[in-house]
Amino acid sequence: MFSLEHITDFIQQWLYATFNPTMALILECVIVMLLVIGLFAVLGLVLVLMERKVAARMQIRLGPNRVGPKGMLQTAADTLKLMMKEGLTPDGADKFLFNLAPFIVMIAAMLIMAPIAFAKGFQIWDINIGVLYVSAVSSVSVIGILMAGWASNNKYSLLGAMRSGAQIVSYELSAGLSIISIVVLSGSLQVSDIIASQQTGWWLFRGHIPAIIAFVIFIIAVTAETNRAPFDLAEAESELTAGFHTEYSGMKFALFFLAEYINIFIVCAIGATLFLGGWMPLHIGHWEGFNQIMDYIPSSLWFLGKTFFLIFLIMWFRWTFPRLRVDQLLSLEWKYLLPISMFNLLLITLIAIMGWHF
Amino acid sequence: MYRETQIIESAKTTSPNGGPDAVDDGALVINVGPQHPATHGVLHLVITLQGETIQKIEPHLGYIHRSIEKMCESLSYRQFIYVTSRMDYLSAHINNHGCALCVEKGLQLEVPPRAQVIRVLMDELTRIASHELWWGAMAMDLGAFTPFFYAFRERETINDIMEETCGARLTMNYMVPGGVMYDIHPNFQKRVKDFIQLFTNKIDEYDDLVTGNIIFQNRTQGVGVLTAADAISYGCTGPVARGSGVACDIRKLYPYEVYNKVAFDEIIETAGDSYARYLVRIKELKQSVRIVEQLIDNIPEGDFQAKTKAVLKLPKGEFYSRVETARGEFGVYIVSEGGTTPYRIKFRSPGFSNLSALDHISRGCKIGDLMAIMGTLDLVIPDIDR
Amino acid sequence: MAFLKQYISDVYRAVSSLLKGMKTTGSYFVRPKEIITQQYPDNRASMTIPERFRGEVVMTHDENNEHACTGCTACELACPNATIKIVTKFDTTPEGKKKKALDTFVYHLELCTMCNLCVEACPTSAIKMAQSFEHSVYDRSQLLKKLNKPGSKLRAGVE
Amino acid sequence: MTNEEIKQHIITGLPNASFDETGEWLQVLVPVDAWKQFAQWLRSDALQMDFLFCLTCVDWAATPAGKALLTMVYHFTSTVFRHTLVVKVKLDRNNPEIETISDCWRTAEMHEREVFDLFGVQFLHHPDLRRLVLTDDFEGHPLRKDFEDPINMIKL
Repeated sequence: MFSLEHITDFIQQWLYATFNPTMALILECVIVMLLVIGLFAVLGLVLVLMERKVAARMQIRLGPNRVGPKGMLQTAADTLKLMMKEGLTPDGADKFLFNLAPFIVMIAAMLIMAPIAFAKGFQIWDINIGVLYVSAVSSVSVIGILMAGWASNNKYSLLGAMRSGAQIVSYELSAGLSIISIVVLSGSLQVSDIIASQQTGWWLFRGHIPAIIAFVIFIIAVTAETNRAPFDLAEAESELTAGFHTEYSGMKFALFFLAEYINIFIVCAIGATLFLGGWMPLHIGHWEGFNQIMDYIPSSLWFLGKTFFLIFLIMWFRWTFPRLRVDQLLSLEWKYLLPISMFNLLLITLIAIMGWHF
Repeated sequence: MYRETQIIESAKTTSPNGGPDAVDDGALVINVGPQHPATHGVLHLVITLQGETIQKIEPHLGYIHRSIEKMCESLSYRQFIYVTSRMDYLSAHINNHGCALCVEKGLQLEVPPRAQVIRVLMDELTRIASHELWWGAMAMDLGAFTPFFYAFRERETINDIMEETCGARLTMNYMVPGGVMYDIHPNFQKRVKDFIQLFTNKIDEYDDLVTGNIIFQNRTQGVGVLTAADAISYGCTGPVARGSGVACDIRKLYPYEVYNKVAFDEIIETAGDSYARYLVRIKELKQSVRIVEQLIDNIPEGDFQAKTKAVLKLPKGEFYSRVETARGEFGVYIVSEGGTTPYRIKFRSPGFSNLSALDHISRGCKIGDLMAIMGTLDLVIPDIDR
Repeated sequence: MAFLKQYISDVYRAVSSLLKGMKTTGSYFVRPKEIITQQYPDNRASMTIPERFRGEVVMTHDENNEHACTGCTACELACPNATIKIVTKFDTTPEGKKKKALDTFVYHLELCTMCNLCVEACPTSAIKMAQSFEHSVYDRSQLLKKLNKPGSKLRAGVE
Repeated sequence: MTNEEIKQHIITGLPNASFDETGEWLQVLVPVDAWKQFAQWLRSDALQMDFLFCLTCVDWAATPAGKALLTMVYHFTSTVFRHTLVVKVKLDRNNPEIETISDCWRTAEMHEREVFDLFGVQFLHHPDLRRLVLTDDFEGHPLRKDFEDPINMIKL
């Protein structure tokens, strides 16, 4: 059967057979870099188009339908436009930080790609502290946002950046606690191990109600962490015009925009990995026939399907809910999500120790 | 022209009421508007913030001031009515109605019953359309985009009905002194009934989507509280005052046309916060539907316009008429010297008075609350600037 | 305990209200029939404009290139914005009498607010409102129009 | 309260007020120096005129009788008794000065700024008397009858 694992293995063997080990490693790095950048570009285009189409369908309109068949090339045209635009730097801005900020946000998003398993055996770096690495690196992007807000020399940007700082730092906690609950269940920080532990069933179904609660909290927390509505206070266009990226234009704005969507993809990929079994097909108990049919679907499709389902969920939130106020946002975290997830973690630990899970 | 730095300096140094609310040094002064997504027009607010908390709001008006009152001094009594559509463009019909009433009061003209009923029907349809737009825009201010499209779907139906009968979608100029410009379109009754049927189903959807939403309730409840005494002192009218428990519906207090013959309730909420103002408008939608339902099958036969002279001349004197627009009490004050044009005309616009309460009710709120407050004040900027 | 009960009921109420909202938008997502977008200008052919729609002032001419405008300037007086300017001339009737007649009906579309007062004022129904609405041009001078067609004259019998 | 009762109340407080009953509502003409006291009395005492729904000014310069006359017109109503009263105060057109009432009715603050802007009436002791709708460096007061703007005003 067609598998990405065979292709990557073949390439690696060929590289090490043809070149010396250092050269092979460098070449591998270059290939990975190109792949990641290509993936970024494609993801950006697809996700923005998806967002616009989903929004349009919910808002009883058609959405982009002029450029290309059914408007498929709309985002490509938009990207072209953004690249052609002049990137203005406002007077009085801290030019170095102003220009650096979008790259920091972007690089942070790129780094989290490393431990994600896109398909069976298709993973850039199967580090043994994968989950820890993800939650550590994902909090770096807040530095970029703060930097952008501060360097813009704009009060709206500053307010947006400060909100974003408070928000991301708070929601890291409950996102981390929900991740830990899966780590407790699977007993490993390594992404491949976590996926392997879901061979017989996904943690969402195996961990009883506490796992479902952890999943819900995880989704809420990552929606907040990626600054998506209803937690888009950092941008809050009706309050702060565009928040931290008010002053950005052209390609630098495009980088922020792209990073937002890449972040959504990444957090949904992590959610899919932890709770929905990553590339693992859906297996139900002893229904051998059913399980075999499921196995025929390629693992990469399983992974993408789960991820895009979560992305759709987050988009659905955005186009339904009003925005929270900044103090309500924080009280939601500290008064509701954090206590619940701590208590939930206790329950999950109990389940894991007693082996009550399926 | 205004220079931003000057405004900021003036905001720092002058404290209108002196004493305790003088602005301190750590304050952040930001300009909301005149180009801002939440001000829905060219309203310019200079906001003094302490962190995210609002200390003071100073409205700067005039970006769309056209001196309509001066213009009207050189227009005849037939001509000046159309100008008022450009003030509160969302309730253009009702503005025109107020002007027509004032001229009729001066001429002591009896409006035929058919015209009266048509006028009231149009007023209520306009009110529904205006509240629809407000509902969508208010939800959008609070970050929910989808309601805007649902609201516009229904509003578009009203606009189509208007277009068919009045010939225009927004600035209809359908009211003339003595009646209406032409008779209703043959399809009018059927289309309005279809609309009513469609609309009553949709109101529940609005409740599911926005009214009952926990985030929305938290954003509006207890935000921007206006007490009844303040509402009266600030001259607030319409849903803003009724949300504070002040009975001020002109349709009930000083009924004009056939409002004393139809059954409807004046909606009064007592909480005085943004949520109360929101509820008043949502419930008013149902009351407007009720009025339309009562009248749509009972349009009396007869003339749609009284016979008037070609050139209208008001006798020497002063005339004041008021109507209830979607935003509150709209007053027209005409001073006539007996000529063909008004000597002095003053439009008492509801938005102007409602805006003056903004500073008072939003002090101490968060900047996010300002959007909820402005949304429920339902400001239309051309109405304020005139 | 009462506190915990309150806490849980708060959470339940919040979640259920959010789910209700998601149900509404979700139901529209799966019903593409509800889409109301009008694809203007693609649908130009199928578009119907109500006959009362006020797009611009036109003067009606019959097949003999005759109009009903006597040049009485009632519309010019009725117009609030000085949109209409009537230029008159003196025709000589067959009886040899001089008679005032329309020379040029100047119409400034760029000043017009489509208030319909001129049409109401016209004693001979010579002008009416047309349903055209695509008025945008690149030069403002193109909006200055002459409404009576070249060579047209007053229809016989209209006073 | 009927017009007669209102009249009685006013005459006891202000003997030199003159009345006009030709319009829809009772009108009372108050001298400018007695205005502030009268306004405070209106707001709080027997009449309870708590709702100021219209505040404006009329320039009489275009009439033969009023070459040097501005009239402030206040429309009051009472939300308690539902009676309406129109108060007029005559001002000298060349030096119009009147006491503010923005401390009695909060809505007057914005309305007085508007009248100051468009008519040039000086409201004494107003907390923040600046131009409202026009720019700070605007010259003249547009709603006065002798205001001329050859560029922006088109005479029909």
